[in-house]
Order: sequence, then structure tokens, then C-alpha cells
Amino acid sequence: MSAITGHFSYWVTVFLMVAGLYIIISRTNLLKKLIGLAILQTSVYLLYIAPGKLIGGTAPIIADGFSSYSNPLPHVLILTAIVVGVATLALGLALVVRIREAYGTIEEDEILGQED
Amino acid sequence: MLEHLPALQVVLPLVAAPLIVLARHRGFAWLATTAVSYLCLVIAILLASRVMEGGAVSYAIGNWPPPWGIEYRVDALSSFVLVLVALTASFVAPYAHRSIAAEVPAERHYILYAMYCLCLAGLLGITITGDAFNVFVFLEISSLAMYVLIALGKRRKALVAAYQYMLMGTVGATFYVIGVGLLYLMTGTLNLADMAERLRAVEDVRPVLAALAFITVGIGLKLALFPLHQWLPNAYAYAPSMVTAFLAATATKVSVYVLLRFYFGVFDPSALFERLPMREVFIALSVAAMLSASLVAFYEQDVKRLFAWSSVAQIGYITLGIGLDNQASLTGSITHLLNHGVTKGAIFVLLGAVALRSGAISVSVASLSGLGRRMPLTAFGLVIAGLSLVGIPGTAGFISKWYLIVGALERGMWWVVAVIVGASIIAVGYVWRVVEAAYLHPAQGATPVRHEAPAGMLAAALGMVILCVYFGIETSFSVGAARDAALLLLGGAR
Amino acid sequence: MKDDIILRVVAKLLMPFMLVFALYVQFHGDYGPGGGFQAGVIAAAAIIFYAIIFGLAAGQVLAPDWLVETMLAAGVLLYAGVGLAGIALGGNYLDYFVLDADSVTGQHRGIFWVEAGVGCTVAGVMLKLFYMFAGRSRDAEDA
Amino acid sequence: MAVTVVAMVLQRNLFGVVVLFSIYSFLMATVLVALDAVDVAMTEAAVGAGISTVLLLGALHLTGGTEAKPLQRPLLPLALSVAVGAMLVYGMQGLPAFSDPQAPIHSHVAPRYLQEGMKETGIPNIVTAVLASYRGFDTLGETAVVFTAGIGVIALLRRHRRKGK
Repeated sequence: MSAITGHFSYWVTVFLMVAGLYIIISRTNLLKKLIGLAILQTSVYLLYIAPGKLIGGTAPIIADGFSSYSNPLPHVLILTAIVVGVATLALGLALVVRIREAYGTIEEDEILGQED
Repeated sequence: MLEHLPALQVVLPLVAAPLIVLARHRGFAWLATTAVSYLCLVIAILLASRVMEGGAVSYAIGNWPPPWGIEYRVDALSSFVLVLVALTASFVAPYAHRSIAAEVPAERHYILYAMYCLCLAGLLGITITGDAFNVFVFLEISSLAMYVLIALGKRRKALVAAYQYMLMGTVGATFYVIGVGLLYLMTGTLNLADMAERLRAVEDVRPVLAALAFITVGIGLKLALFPLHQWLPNAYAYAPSMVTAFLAATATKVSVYVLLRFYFGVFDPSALFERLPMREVFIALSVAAMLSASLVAFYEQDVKRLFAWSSVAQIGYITLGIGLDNQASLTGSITHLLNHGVTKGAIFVLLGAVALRSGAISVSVASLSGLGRRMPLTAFGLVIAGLSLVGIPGTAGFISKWYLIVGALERGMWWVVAVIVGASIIAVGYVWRVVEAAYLHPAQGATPVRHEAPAGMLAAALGMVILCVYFGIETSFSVGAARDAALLLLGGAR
Repeated sequence: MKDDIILRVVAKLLMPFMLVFALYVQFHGDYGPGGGFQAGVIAAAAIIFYAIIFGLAAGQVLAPDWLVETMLAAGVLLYAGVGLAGIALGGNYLDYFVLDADSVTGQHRGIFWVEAGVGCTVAGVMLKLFYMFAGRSRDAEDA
Repeated sequence: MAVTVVAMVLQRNLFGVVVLFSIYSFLMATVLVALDAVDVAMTEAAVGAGISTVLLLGALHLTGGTEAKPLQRPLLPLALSVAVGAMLVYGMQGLPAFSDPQAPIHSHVAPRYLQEGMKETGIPNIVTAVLASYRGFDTLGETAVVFTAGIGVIALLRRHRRKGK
């Protein structure tokens, strides 16, 4: 039982990752693929942050009266990851907009069907 | 000042980019880019000589001792890759001036140069850092810059190529983060050296194996490891010429470096290669890449795509050395990073010159006819670089293939030797198609007028061609440093 | 949405508070959650909000394009510059200890400027992104 | 959260997907608060539900519409994704249990931040201290990433007086 509950957050991670990856591979719409990518990236957040939590601990802001804090390092890493994620998303969207203007569609198979 | 070289190596191009954006001036942008590229080369060479004399250099950023702070670590392997990246940059930057003018609208030039600086900073940062997460951050800097650079290509297909590369590259980077996350959960540290030490004490190997798988696939996507190479031919073919040259010579090579670093520096390589059939997998994938991509190249009509496929094959050679996993083969692999980087860089730089003069949006093999008359020096350069690609003795390509063959023989794998030779013969085939078109086919239309590329471009291009020969004859730096690096990876001295 | 008086009034009222809140998040990041990145996003959001209600042109009067473009470069320079200051004062790169005689004050100073750099770039980029996407659609409609 | 994700996979109206994505980000932020990651939660709410949604809507406005076709062969991608997921599950079996104070991440490196961080930097919010000082170089890189994306979007989307087209 503890193998299930003890790793609950991991199961969420796995589920999100599979869903994100599935969207990326299976969809032909370029915009939808980007959303899949965003979900894939968010799946990582839980993988890092959940293990840093200590039950009974508090957010890592030092204050009197608390002695047990959750691990701050994953938070820092994921902050960076979020920022990188939104940067990638913005760039991807810009590309999609340009592709749409150049090809008149954002369906991958239709684009690949068009000759140059 | 000298002790700050590791930091300056990365910070200089990183600072140049916002300065260029602030100035918004084409001439300044080019000057700054070129100056920074040369400075980086000087720094890289100084660092390499320091490493050769006194062993690895460690630099604690923010003066926080590792593993709490981020450590920069220059050793035999990373200094070698730094030299490769900076060397290519210093040839491509002066060349860019004319090439870009012809291919990209003028108001985007300064952006392109800023992106180029960021990309350079990213690649150098990946190489020099000793911190697993810092690798990811700089990987993203270089990748985002790269996507933009590709998308600036002239044809609309460049956009799609950039999008595809972005999708696969980001999935790769995310996999890498997952892999690093697993390792972090098992060791509690992000510093690579510290991680390697603490990983030995880890009893449960399952997360480590999963991390290995994720990092392999993630970085494999980035370095176009067969069969994860789909993005590469399009990206190379549709990017602006100078971008292709820079990308082909450096980006995949730096990814290979990351893979080497993790395999031999973090995971315990002996346990790794004993427990899993990694060796067999790598050899099989490499062989498949070498043969299939070479064959595709042989039938390709577009010259840039032809050499892009040839890159997929050449990456096969490099990963083959990892799969063979002995000192000779690793020396071969690492030397090939440099030799192939220089060779491919030279080829794409020359093709850029051809594209500039032909004015067409793409260069097909047929359109090369009469090139020997029109642009004799360029055509001659292509022949030399092509020979180096094939691996004719006296050129750079020969040296690294020689070590790979020695490595295969040490393992007693005769059939691998046969594949190396076979793939080289196919390479003779596709290089010959180019040579044949350039020299033997009569030019279409009127008598060809001699019209070489501008002097600056030609000088840079021929400089790289000379390097192809230089590294084929004078091997004390390339092979010497690569051997040190291989020893380091296999746990020897230095 | 330009004509809705309630929206206009609310927007005008909210704007300064959002900007002040951004500043609070920026400088209070040492003691509570927040920091340069979050502050940058909030500041950008305030202006985006304004621009959505009063139109893109009005937003660009508030934060003109050249300013935004300068901001996004200046932030990175500021950050990297703090690092170089560390070298100039005899420490390592990004070494805050040497920024003041007292190392803790030095740390404080370093973190303050670095966060300011982050906030500057992030606000600039987020605004720029919005301008780019919104400006694009306006052009597309005209065409 | 899982429900919204499934809905996102199924939904073919892209506007719906974007709205769901926004909700998903808010839920993610809530979970992050529960896990003590207040800084991260704040960022995720601002970025995921705020900026990303604005950008997605902007792009949606420019590209328009719904997904054209239903899927033809959904099985292969599904198998591939599940295989990758299985790999992760395999690796996770060996990870330390949830909230185990003995786990390596709690016993190595991080304690110094928590115990000495306040003394060494004078900053009570350890996340800020680590972000800006201990791992300041990561943050410089992160700023550079944002900068790159900003310049990149300018390069791609700025209108120029182009000939013809």
C-alpha cells in the first residue's frame, strides 16, 4: 500500500507526462502540440517539488517558531524551469503564427503536403 | 585576470548580445560579434594550455564552494570542446558579414548577431559548467537562439524546420531534466563530480537506470542520434548559410560532449556497460546511421541536404566510438568531434559562398555544373573538404577514422571495420557526385565568367579548408588532447 | 471594451495599485514569496490589462516600444554587470561578498541589484511579447 | 487536475483547450502551495494562468479555429508515450518515500542553505537566497533565456516593409 501512496505524486507526474507526450506525438495541429509540450514540462514540476516536501515542515522562509522547512533547492530549479517553459512557449507560438501566415494552415500534414 | 578566464569565456558573448540589441546597429553588431568570437578563441586556447600544463581548473561562481554553488570546471575534455566551438565561431563570424547581407533582411541583422552571440554563450556554457542543472539552462539558451536562427532562413520551410526542431529539442531537454531530477533525488546534489561520487553509494539502481535512459534519449534527440535525427536535415537545409555552418560544426558536437560527460563522468561506465547492452545498442544504432544516412545522402539532389544527411552518418561514427568503449575508439570519437566539425563547417561555409553567387534559394547538385570554372578556389576547397569527409590520408577525417578502426580491431570486431570502410566508400560516392558536377559537367548557357565569392568570405572558407589539412598532418593538438580526454574519461591520469 | 465606463474607471483605479504591488513583490522578495521574476510579470500584466481595455496604442504610450526594448537588454546587462563588478572588486564572478566591507551587506546588495535586473528584463520581455502578438493581430485585421 | 488534462486531450476546440490549460495551471499552483512551494506557485499562477493564456489566446486569434481532423492512428503514439511512462515508473520504484527526512535531498546540500543561508546572506526567504546568490548563475542564464525568447519573437513577428508577398 505504501508503495502506492508513498509515490502518489509520482503517479501524477507519470500521468501528466504520458498525456503531454501523447498530445505531442499524435496531434497534427501545431498549436495543440505546443500545449502538449507545456503539459509535458509541467509534469516535471511535481517530480522535483513533491519529494522536497516534509510533512510538518513549512515553506522555506526562515521565521521564529519553525524549525522544519521544506527543501528550497527544487523550488529554485523549478522556478527556472517555469521561466524556460514560458520562453519556449512564446517562441513556439510566434513560429506557429508565422507558419500560419506562410502556409495558411497549422495542420502538420497539410503543411508537409504543400510544395515549396 | 587570468584566474577569471572560465567565467569570462561564457560571460563575454552573453554580455555582447544585449549590447548589440541596445546599439541596434548592423556594423557594430558584426564588429562586436567578431571581436567576441576571437576573444573567446584566445580564452579557450589559454584555458586549454593551462589544463595541459596543470590539470583541471575549477572556478567557483559567486565564490560559493561546490556543491552549494555552481562550479565551472575545465578539464582535458571540456577544454578540447571549448576550442572547437570557439574556433568555429571565429571563422564563421567574419564570414557572416557578406553571407547574411545576401540572405536576411537588413533590419534583422542585429538580431541575428545577438542570437549568434547567445548561441555561442550557451554552447560554451554547456561545455564548461560542472553542474547538471546549469547544463539545462545553457542548453535552452543555445537551443532557443538556434531555433530563431534557423527560422530566419529565406524559405518558408525554414519556419517548419525550426518548429520541428523546437518540438523535438524541447522534448529532449525535458527528458534531460527528468533524468537529472531522478539523479538529484537519489544523490541530493547537482554538481556532476559530487553526483558521481555519491552515486557509487546508491544501492537501488532502478532510478539510476531510468535516469540513464531519459538522459540518453533526451540528449540523443539533441545530437540527432539515429533514429532521433529527423529534425536535422531540414534544419540544416533551410537555415541561413552561416547558421548551418555554425550549427553543423558545433551544436551536435556539444551534445555529444554532454553525453560523454554523463556516461563516463557521472554514471559508473564499467557497471553501465556490463549491466546493460549499451555497447551493443550504440554500435547497432551507429552502424545503422552510418549506412542508411550515407545512402540517403547519395540519392539527395539538394546539396545542403546531401551534406546534412552526411552529418547524420558522421554522428554515427562518433557514437560508434562511444559504443566500442576503449581508449583508441574514444580518442577517435573525440578527435572526430573536432575534425568533422572543421570539415563540415568548411563545406557549409563554401556552399554559402556558392549560394551567394548563384542567387538561388537552394543549390542543387545539377546547378553546381561549371563551378570549377566559375569559382575555382571555392570548388577546390570543396574537393579538399570532401576528401576529408571521406577520410583520405593526409586530411583530418582520416586521423579520426583511423583511431576508430584501431578501436574496433582491439575489440576484434572485423565487421565494424568493414562498415566503417563501406560507409566511407558511399561517402566517396556522394562527394564524387558533387565533384563531377563541379568539374566535369559543362556549364549551362553562356561561357562561365570567373566570379569568386568576396575576399572576406573566401578567406574564412579557405582558412577552414586549410584546417582540414592541418589537422590531418599535424596531430599533436587534436589527437594529443583527445587522448588526454579519453584517458580522463576512462579514469586514467589527468 | 473601450466604451465601457465601468471598465475604464476600474482599470484606471487598479493600474497604480498593480504597479505598486509589483514593486512590493520585487523588493519584499527577500522576506516573503516573490522576487524579480514575479514582479516583472505583475508589472507587465498591469500594463497589458491597461492596453486590453484602452487599446494597444494607449498601452504603448504608457510604455513605449523603445523603452521596452531597452529594458529587456538592460536587465541582462545589469545582472551580468553585477557579476563583473564582483571580478572588478577582487572576487569571483557574481561574488557578492566583495560588494561591501561587510559580507552580509554585500550579499544583500548583490541580490537586490540582481533581482532588479531580472525584474527589468522579465517585465520588458512579457510586454514585448504582448505587443508583438497583439500588434500582429491588428495588422492582420487591417489586411 | 487529471480530469482537465484528459479533457484537454479530447477537446478539439482549441479555445476550449486554452481555457482548460488556464484552469490546469491554477490547479497546479494550488498543489504547489500545498507542497510548500509558495514562490513556485506564485510564478506558476502568474505565468501559466496569466501570461501563457494571454499569449495562447493571442496566437489563437491569429491562427484560428479547431483542429481539422480526428486522429487516424492513435495507437502507436499512445503505446510510445506509455512506454516512456513505464520507464519513469520503473525508475520511481527505487526513489525514497514521500517526506522521508533521511532522503538524500534532505540530508545533502540543502541543509546548508536552510541552516547557514540566513547567516550568510541575511535573507530569510531561502528560495530567494539560493536563486540569486548560491545558484545566481542559473538565474543569469534564466534571464538570458527570457531575453533570447523576447528577441526571438521580435525577430519573427515584427512587421517590416517587405517587398511583394
